Amino acid sequence: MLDSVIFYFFAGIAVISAVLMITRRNAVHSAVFLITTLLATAGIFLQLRAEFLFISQIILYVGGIMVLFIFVIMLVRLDVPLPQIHSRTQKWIALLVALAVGFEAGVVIWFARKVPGQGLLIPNAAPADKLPPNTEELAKGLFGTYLLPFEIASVLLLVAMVGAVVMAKKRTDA
Amino acid sequence: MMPIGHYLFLSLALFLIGAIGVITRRNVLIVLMSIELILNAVNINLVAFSRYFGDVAGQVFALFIIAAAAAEAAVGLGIIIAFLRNRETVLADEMDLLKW
Amino acid sequence: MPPAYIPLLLFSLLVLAFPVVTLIVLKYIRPGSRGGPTKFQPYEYGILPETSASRPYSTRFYIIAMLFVIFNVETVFLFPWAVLFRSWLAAHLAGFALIPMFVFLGILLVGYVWLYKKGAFDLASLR
Amino acid sequence: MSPMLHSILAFVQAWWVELLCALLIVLVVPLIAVYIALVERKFMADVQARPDSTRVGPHSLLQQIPDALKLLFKEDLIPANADQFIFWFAPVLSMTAALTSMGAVAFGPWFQVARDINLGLLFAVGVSALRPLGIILGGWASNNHYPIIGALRSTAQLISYETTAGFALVSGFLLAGTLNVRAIVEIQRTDQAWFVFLAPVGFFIYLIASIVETNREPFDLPETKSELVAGSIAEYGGFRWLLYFLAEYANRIVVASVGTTLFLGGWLRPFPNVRWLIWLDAAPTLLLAAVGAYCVFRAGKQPAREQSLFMWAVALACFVVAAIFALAAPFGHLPFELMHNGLYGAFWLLLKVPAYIYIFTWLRFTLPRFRFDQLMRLGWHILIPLALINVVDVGIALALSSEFGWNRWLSTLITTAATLAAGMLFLRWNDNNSAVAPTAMLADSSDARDSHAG
Repeated sequence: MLDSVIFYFFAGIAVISAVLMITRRNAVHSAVFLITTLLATAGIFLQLRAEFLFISQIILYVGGIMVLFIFVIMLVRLDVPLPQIHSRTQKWIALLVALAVGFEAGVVIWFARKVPGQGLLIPNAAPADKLPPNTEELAKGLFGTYLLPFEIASVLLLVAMVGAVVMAKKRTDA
Repeated sequence: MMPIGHYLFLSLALFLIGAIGVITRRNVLIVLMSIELILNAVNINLVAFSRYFGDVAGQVFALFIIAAAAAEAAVGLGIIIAFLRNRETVLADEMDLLKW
Repeated sequence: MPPAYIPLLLFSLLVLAFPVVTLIVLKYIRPGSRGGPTKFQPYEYGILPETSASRPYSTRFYIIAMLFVIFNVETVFLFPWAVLFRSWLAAHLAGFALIPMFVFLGILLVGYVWLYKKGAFDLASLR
Repeated sequence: MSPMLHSILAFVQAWWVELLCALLIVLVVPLIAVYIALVERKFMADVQARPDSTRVGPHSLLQQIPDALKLLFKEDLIPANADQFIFWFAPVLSMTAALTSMGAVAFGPWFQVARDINLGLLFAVGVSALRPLGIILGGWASNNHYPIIGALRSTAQLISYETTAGFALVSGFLLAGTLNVRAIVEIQRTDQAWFVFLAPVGFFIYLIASIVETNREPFDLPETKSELVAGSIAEYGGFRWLLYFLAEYANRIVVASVGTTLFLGGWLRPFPNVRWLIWLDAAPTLLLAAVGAYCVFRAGKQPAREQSLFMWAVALACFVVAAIFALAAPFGHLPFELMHNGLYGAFWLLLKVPAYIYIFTWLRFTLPRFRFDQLMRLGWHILIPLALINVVDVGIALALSSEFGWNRWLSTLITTAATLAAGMLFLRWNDNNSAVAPTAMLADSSDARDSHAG
């Protein structure tokens, strides 16, 4: 009961501000609505008991990536509203395609619910007062089975670091 | 006890909104933001299934996706800045140097 | 929702309500505004601004923010490692505890040294 | 409706302490923030060898209340070309983030909103990562040169040192092996050492980073009243300015209590395992009694009758509370327990956090301001590599003492020496390479695009 109230609260915020995000003309307003979407998604992670993911969503996505976005918007004067796409056909095609994909996936999910023996219910929490510490659980996965992807992630970060600096630096002194 | 379908529908909705944003918006920055939204929708799925199967792998991969999103944002915005320096535009349909 | 977070959620809603409610209530009980349009001009040492403030600023700041995002990912990967460290030591797995992180940090150190040489941290030289 | 009511009642019964703490934080923290500002003003007057205002109340103790009321009723001014929505949103975000992160901080064994969360301290650290957003959005919404430059500087500074603080905290978490606040404090008791002794460099880096993150002098570049008017909040007035102000002071309290909990032993008394210092456990009672005695001593010397009556009242209150403490100590009943664990248990934390904040104020009046490029170079060239090396060295020290049976203090000493040597090396390299023209940094919009932008 309480769980579903919290879920619908966060899900409602996420969807409404996502819609607002893609419809605002001002890029900073879009960024603000993306921030609320991301925060609501963090709430959903928390509701799914992924505590560490909740906090890394806030630290990395909201506190990191979104700051970067707003920086770029400020640096390059994108805050002036831009004209929308002139041809409205593209918009209608986009909507149509999205609706078709959504309908298809929705039907699949809906019928998966009806398959007997697979209620697809999230197992109820053990009514213990104390949950297993999520950070430690995640760390065991991260440094156990998924050690190699973890090391590869550092290579990815290295590439991103180098790439972004090369891109953003001026060519004059290179 | 929430059915997992709820999470899947939420994720689907966010994914589609993100996809519509990618297709219809002209401003490259909002296109990038929509891509972040799509990645986020994927994360919801991963975490929901991680909870459903009681396996932490989904969460680990969601963390990797966030790391990849950070790298993507850094490089993507770097490209936009480099592009701005040369072409003075952020409109996706004016980025047509490769168009023949 | 883990039950321990529910008070925290209520707390954050309360904290959010505090400024919002006060702003709305004060709007109605505050004495009205007087004065002409001069009052609403941007405050720049009393000089009228000649250019719009939304002009492009230096991309130096972008480089700082970008480096921050990358290093922040590193920090977030370090937290789970730090939390498990003592239990690895208790199981006498010191090598296992130290080596993966050494490799991780070593790869990123390469990037750091490259950035240092390239002068990405020297804000003034990034022009 | 009855089962719902029932479940609500059950919920309140299970969590009433946390809910009470939540309410208390929202009600009391603004007051505390305002009075920290008063203490700071008094201290500033003292340093500058001049008297502070003495009009409103004894020693102008009541001055802050009319000040706050004035701000509440001041005209709510939104500049004509500001962005209405974000101008409204940014201070609310700042305030909410600052106070919410306070929810995870434990001000004593009892007083904590998020009692049993596994994230613990990481919640406080993570939610305060929203801080740059409030500042940069506020600066952008003002649509004015000075706030935008201030916001860019401020955010650059905050995010640079957030990374530094994160690495420093990792060295503390390495020693603790947990994120839970109470477990961290408990481990400092069982390990018989505050973590500041086991990771001194980590604490030092965190101290610097926390000063930068709260925008205090000598790192107050975002505000620089002589250069940028008031930085990112120049256009804000009245209640919105008050929100930023409260957020800033709440942040100070948060960073101070995070540092205190992780490195300075939280609510443990100094040397919690030394036997002959056990009388320190009675410190709150003794301190209160001493304050009461001092008030009695001063009461006779007051010039006016009201003042001496006031002193007598304060003395009486001190004596009563001290007596309750002394009586409560041996008993374990619930009201007493609340008193004992709540106020009494929090005593040392409530002493350490103001001391930490006092260091900020002290430095403010002692050191000149850094230049922006110096600040950035300090962060990226010295502190970040130093913090990383510190993390590795703390790990090695732990491994040495557990795997090879070294003495803990010996391994800490050796690795700390290694870290410091590395720090010296960074300083040297940096000195050799820092011949960059500083003038480039003074103008904040020195970009090639400026040639046609202005």
